[in-house]
Amino acid sequence: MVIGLSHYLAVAAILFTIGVFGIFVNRKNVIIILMCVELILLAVNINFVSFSTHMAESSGSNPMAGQVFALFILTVAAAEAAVGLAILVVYFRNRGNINVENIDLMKG
Amino acid sequence: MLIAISFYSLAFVSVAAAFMVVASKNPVHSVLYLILTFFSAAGLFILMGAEFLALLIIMVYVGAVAVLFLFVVMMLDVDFVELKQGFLSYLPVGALVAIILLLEMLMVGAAYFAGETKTVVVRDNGVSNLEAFGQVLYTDYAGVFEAAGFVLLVAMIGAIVLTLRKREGVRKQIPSEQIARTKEKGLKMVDIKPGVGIE
Amino acid sequence: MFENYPILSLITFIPLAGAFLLIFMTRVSNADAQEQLSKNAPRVALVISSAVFFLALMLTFDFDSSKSGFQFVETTKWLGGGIDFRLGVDGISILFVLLTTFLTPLCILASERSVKSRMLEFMVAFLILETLMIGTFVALDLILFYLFFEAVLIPMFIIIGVWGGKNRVYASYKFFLYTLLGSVLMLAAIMWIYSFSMVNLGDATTNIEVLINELRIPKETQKWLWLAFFASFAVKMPMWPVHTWLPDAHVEAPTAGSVILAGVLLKLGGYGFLRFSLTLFPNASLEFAPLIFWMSVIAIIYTSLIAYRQNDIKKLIAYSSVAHMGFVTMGIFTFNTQGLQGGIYQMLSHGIISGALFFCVGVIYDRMHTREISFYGGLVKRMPVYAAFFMLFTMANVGLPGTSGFVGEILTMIGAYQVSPWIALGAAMGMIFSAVYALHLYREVIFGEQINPNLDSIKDMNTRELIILTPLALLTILFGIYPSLITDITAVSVENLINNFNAAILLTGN
Amino acid sequence: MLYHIIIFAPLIGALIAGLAGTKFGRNIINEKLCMLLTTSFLFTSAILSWVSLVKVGINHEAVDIRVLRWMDVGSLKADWAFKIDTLTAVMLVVVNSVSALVHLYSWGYMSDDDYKPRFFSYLSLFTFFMLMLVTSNNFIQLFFGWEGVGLASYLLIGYYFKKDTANAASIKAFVTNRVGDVGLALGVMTVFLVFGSVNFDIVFSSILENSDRKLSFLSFELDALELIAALLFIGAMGKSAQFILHVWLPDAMEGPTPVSALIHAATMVTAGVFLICRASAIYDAAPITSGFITAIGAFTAFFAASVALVQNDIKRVIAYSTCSQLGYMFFAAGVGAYNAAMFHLFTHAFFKALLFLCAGSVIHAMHHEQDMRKMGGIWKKVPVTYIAMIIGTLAITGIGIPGTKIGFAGFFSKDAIIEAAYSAGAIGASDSATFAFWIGIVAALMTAFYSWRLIFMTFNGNYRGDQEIYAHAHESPLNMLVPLGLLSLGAVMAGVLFYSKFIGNYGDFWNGSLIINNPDHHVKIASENLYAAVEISALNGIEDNKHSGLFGWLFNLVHGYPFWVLLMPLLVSISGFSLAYLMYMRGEGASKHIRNIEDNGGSPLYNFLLNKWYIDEIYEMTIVKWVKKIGDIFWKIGDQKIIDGFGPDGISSAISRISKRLSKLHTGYLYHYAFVMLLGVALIIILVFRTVGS
Amino acid sequence: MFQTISLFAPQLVLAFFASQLLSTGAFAKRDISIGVRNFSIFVLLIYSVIGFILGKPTGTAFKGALVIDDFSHYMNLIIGLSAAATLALSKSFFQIEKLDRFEFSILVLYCTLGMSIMVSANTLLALYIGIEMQSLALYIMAAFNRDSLRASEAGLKYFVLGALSSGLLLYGASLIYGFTGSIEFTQISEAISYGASPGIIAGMVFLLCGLAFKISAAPFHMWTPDVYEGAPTPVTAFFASVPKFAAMALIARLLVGPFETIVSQWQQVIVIFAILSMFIGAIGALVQVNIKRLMAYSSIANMGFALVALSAGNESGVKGMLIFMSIYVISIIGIFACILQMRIRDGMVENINDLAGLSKSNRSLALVLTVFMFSIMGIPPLLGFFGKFFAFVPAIEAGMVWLVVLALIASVIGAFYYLRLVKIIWGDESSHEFVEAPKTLRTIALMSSLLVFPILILPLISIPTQSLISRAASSLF
Repeated sequence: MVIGLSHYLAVAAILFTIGVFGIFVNRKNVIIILMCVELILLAVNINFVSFSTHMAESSGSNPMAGQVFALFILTVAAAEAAVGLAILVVYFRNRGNINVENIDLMKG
Repeated sequence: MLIAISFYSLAFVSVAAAFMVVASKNPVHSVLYLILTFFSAAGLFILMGAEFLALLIIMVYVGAVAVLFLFVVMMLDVDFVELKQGFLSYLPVGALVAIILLLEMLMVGAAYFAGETKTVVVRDNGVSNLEAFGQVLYTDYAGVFEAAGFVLLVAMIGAIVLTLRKREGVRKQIPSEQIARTKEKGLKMVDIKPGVGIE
Repeated sequence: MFENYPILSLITFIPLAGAFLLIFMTRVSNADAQEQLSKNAPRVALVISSAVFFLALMLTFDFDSSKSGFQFVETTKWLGGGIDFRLGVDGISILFVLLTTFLTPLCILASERSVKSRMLEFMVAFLILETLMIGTFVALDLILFYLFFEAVLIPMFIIIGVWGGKNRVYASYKFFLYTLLGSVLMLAAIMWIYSFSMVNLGDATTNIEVLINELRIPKETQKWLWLAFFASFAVKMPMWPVHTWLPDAHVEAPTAGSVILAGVLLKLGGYGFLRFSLTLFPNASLEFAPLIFWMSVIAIIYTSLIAYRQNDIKKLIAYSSVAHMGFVTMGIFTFNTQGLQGGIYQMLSHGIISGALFFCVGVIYDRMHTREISFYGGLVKRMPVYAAFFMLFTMANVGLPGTSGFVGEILTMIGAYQVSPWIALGAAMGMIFSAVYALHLYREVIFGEQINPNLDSIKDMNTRELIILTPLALLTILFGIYPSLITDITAVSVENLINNFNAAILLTGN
Repeated sequence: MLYHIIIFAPLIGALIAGLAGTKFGRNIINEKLCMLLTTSFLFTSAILSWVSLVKVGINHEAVDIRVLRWMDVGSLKADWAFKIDTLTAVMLVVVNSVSALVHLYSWGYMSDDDYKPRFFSYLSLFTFFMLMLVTSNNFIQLFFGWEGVGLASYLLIGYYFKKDTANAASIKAFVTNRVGDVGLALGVMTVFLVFGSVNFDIVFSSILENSDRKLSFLSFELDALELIAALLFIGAMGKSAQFILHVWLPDAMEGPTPVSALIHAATMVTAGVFLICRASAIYDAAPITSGFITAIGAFTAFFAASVALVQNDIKRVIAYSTCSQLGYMFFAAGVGAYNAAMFHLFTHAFFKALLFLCAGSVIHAMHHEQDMRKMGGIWKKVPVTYIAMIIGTLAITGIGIPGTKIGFAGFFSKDAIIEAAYSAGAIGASDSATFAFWIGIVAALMTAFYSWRLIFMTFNGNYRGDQEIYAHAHESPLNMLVPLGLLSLGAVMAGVLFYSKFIGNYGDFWNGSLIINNPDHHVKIASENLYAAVEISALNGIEDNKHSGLFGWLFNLVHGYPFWVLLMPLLVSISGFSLAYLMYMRGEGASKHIRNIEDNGGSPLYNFLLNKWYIDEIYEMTIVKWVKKIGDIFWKIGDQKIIDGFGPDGISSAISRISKRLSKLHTGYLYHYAFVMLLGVALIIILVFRTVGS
Repeated sequence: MFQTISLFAPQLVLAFFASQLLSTGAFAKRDISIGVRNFSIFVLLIYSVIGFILGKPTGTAFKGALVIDDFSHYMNLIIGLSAAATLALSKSFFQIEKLDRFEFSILVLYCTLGMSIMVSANTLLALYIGIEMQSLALYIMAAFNRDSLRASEAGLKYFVLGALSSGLLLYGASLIYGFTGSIEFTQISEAISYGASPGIIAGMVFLLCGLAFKISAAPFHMWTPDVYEGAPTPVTAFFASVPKFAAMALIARLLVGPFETIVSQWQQVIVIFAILSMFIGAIGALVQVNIKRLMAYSSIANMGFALVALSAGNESGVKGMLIFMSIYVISIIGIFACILQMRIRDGMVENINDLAGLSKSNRSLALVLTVFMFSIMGIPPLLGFFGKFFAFVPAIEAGMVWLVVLALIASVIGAFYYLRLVKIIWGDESSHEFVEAPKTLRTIALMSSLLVFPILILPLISIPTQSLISRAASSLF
């Protein structure tokens, strides 16, 4: 049994789907949603890395770019987490809880 | 074979843990499952030969991001919220859409390569993964790297702007004063006379 | 005389400049002065619009009616890409310019008393409206035409929506959206023509002259484009069954608004048919002519009958306008001299007559603040002069020979008769019904015993109203007795239009 | 210049009186001056008209005067122009003479009125329009005059603007006329279509080339000339109150009586006859339509006379009488005796105006009482009027001595018509002519009856009304009696004096303005009645080449004319008188009849006639009611429910419903938003790949 | 060296001064937010024109990460000017609401930096970093009024959905990378031209979906009304104008750059976005009473119109989009300048019914707002009409008449709610006394209304502007 690119892509796809699914199926609190975002980014990273490592060196293709991309995604993910959590804290201070179902002040 | 076993176990763990992130009731558990997911993903990276990223993911995600999450979860003292009525009625539709999306992603990505079984390309040019990073990161990607720095800076500004509060009546550290403190300022030699005490 | 002057630009933009003058005058003055200004605004506007009328009159005298092409053409670079700022008039459009510039001062004069609030804004809106209306008639670029054509909606919307009656919101929305929907389809067609001109002529252009003379659109496509233009013009005319905005708009609009709406705005549609539908899409026009005929005839009969049953004076006149516009469309699509000339004539004469009728309504509305027919009765005793004027215009509306209304009706019917007696017969039924509703109105309002005690104090027309209605009355009779004043100017242009039309039909083989 | 004065003097009078004499012009000129001006202008016109009749009719100085360009659109050219030929001149005389007299009469009749300048202005204006009608040289100007007189008629019928019935009547008149006008307008259009011109001279001179032209009209294939003739006749029917379009005329009596005399008796209503005569060239070539005209005319003569038998309103009797007499004129024209028609028009103008003015005089005397049931025996109070009325009645009933040139005006003209109809029928020229002849006889009987009934009920017997009124009843002032006298003169003399001109002379007098000198057409020749033939043969001699062949045969026929045909009109006229005398003079007379009807409600036939054959009611039920109903349906259902309901209102409410639903979908919940995004992605991918096909 | 630096001088200016201002602010003893704002405006102005001052150098920088061409020069100009304008707008609001902090200006600067990277991006990586830099700043700005529940909710929603959209975008990027082997646009384009595998197309779709979120094209628009409503008004003004344009420009660069050979595929996606956006924007706005929500729907609809232009997929399409968006941005800034002026004694006016009687109490504001409403409706002779005209002509040329007809119908529906505003302003009776607005706002409103008025009527302005835009558009091909 050979583990190929498609296996990794499948894992990434599943993780991605779980992340997405988690966002819209979660009714509990917002932190879980933020975690799901991280899951999604992780899935993308797996994608990038697997493409990168399964890519043959040739003109017009750049195997390293994928990993570098993943690196930057990591960086940005951290920044995003910081900002996201900061916003969450602000929200919590105003609202008193972070139930997803309560975030509906504005609608229509 | 070993690779296969490792892959499958790691893949299974990561997927299962990811699922538990979503499914578990306690947010603290969710964070822990998230960490588990990252760990197993790091394992997958190592399987693919991206050691540097594997380490990085553990350092950044587990070391920083997940802890940040944990910190916020604790700080906000979130209640456990019961699943509300109506959740289950939405679930089938949601799951359906998610599965459709998954199938689409699998079809365009994974299934496309299923026939030709692309495996990891072994690069034996004598350059390690870390070195390869080093070669390009500050040259080819210097501009983007700088920009990423600004992204982090923006995030910092943001976090501070949003959460830092100057409260009245709260003692604040003033580092410069602390540093500028001398022995003379902080220490007072007193000669205590017996029976008299300090006046 | 005006060879070297941008006379058309002047005529078009002087009112706009006047509007800006009024706006900026308010900025420099204090509250007291503003009060004063509000009072003087109509006078300023009157002077400006009268000056424009004078210019337009000069222009008409200078116009050489023996030439078929456009005259006083001005061209300036504008948007680029073949879209230029081009103005010009031919025998058809110059009359509409004249009509517009003639009616505007009268409207302004009428508004001085009837508009109760925000006089300054009203005048500004009206002057802007004048610019846009004139612009529509003199534009020689498709985009420029559309620009003016559509822009008219803005001031009109505001005039109805701000100075209108109780139900003004509904009316102004209906007016705006109805006409907007129609004209956006035309816009799509214009854009298509623009892009097609690149293919067909090798150089994108919206120059109307070039398009008319050189653009050859495939027959099948013509149909679609024709329909798109039709959507716009039919709503503007308005033709049955897209006429329902008109009664509402008229009822709610202030007097001057009604006058200009009936007097000029409705003519934009007819002008559009003449200028574009017939020239750009001759084959489609020919093919759809029966449709137009039937719609016109239905409009004439249908709306006449409805008019008869109205209990609001303005609504009655509004419905009668729809019927009269039916004659116009019928005449235009006969493609013969009598029909086309008649259509043009009918538009001009309806501009005068319906304008006058709305002024007449305004006279009593200003006094009693109601337009209910049943409120009035026996006015002739209190207002004999008014009754006389009203009688004249009613009779003109009925199409009595000797008034301008007759010339248009009979010419369009003669034109239509040559195409199909059925159509002429249907239109002729309109002659009967017009008598029914018009005389009914006159009887209920003017004749009879005066029962309503509220009317005891009603005063006959004052000098201002006389000044407004007298020229209209004189013109109604003058054009009824000596129509050559108009037909001589239009003759060559219409002949040219018909020749081109027939040539185009011949070329493509029906 | 002569004709300019004749035609424009009334207009100037009308304008001066209407603009300056009324409140409109702040009464700059006082009413006396207005009346004086208009009346004197009219008399000027009238006198000059007689001059012109001499010039044109006797001296043959026909002229064509172009005044101003009017419509000039493509090949359609119609000018303001006067075509003065004999036909016109006759009309000028009729119109101006009667009008002048009516003006004068109105001085007295309208003396109590508040709006005299307006009245005189309308009268003069009417005269002007009528003159424009009769002098036009093209169909469009004719139409101008045609509708213009309609306007004037409308204004004058509704003159008492406070009276609701007057207003209703005026609108009815205008609208009914409009129905006819539509026919006329269509006729004019057909003329233009066929001949390419609307000018009389051009049209009439090119009839031969177009005699076989077929036209497709309303999906029928029709003979062009027949079609034109029929359409023009519809116009004539409206204006001249022929059956089915006659309903306005009795109601028009709501107007002041001088108006009835001028417009609704002498002039305007005869415009239809004038039109047919003017277009005689066309009718000459349209035998089918001519037959139709004969039938309609005859039927109207009968119908109107029958209704007149039982009416109680003095003016209505005369109005129906007018209607009936117009029927005579039409069937005369229908059988081709245009000259007879014109002759009757001419004489009728005098005696019918006379009758109306007499009636007016009675009404004036009776303080505006018009119901004959409330009159009776007033001849002592108004002797002059009584005499004039009798003269008029003798004229209308056609009293005269057959075979001689002695008789009242109607004797000549009406007999000419009846005999023309007989001859046309006798030679088989027209199927309807015989029918018309008999109807004419019957109608003559009825004419005599109702005319005398009117006199007996009004002037003779016992007074049945309010004594107060009777006490104050008085003879009219001189300015009313003078016109009566002059018209009486006309009623007596018009026949005798003009018979030879109108009927005799073989078109010498008409000089081409009527198609009667065309010996190729049998109908025309048949219409020459006995007297004419005799006279002509005496004058010119039968050996004349012109009279050989067909004419010769006819001349024999004329000689074989049964005497009873000549005698018949007189006989029925006397019978009518006798009958009326028996019913309304003998014993209690009129009072008994009135009582009878009040008690029994009258016989069905009586009520049928009293209610004018229920024509008005039928119209009310079929047309008027439905027009209102359809108008309401179009408005409330068509416009509001269907067009607006599915159009702007429907669409906008649909859109706002969608908008509300959309707004409801916008829950504010994060997970819904995320779900929508993911759904979007999933669907778009499906869509893209579906079309890619991979 | 100078040559290279001059290429990315705009970005350099921003980065340098932003950092300088940040440290100045951080160490300042007192509140210097006003000074920072003014200087930031100055910086933004320099940024917007420096490319032109330096003679519009073209080329690539940072080893092909950024491409500087006429397109990016034009975009820098517009972005800089409009960011400066919105920053100027924010002054009075923040001062009155006592929110004024110097970080806001810094965030605007960084956000602009992100956008300038976006519009010059030549690799997927640069694209991503640019977007994130912009987005992070925007998330923070949305929640900037941290004591307001609405603002923080807006920030939260925006953040979560934005992160999700980033995920989509990244997933797409990864697919494209995987299937083409490169993250550089030129190489991607080359790779695609050999044949587009499903992965590339799917990647393109994911990428476009991620970007559609940034321009709030339906069905990725759901956040827009909530965020617009919740965020502080000047922030909403910023949201509605500059980032929209930048993201649109980025989409244009992507579509006609790397994806130019798969026009038929992306065209469908864009068309779907366009149709949905136009109609949802138009219909959704009908029932809104909050003026900021209304503007949100309006911007959704307008993005639909811009996408109609792009869907033509040719040079004139890009040009049409640029013209439309430029005009849109001008109008939006003007409208928000008006909205920010609408202040009654109790505070800001956000409910449109509060505008009643504006024509009486503040005639010039009413006039200006009316002009904007008619402009954005697309009624000539106002600028909005020309925007639509130039946006739709390319689609017609590309044979998509039906799309244009739909667009026009949508704009008629949309006219309804703009009309409602006009009606309220002019027709309804006054219920409030409006407070005199600060001068800056009035000036900006007036200036942009004057821009809306005659700009294209005057050939002097229209033709140079058009040639500028034409060159910008053609530089992409």
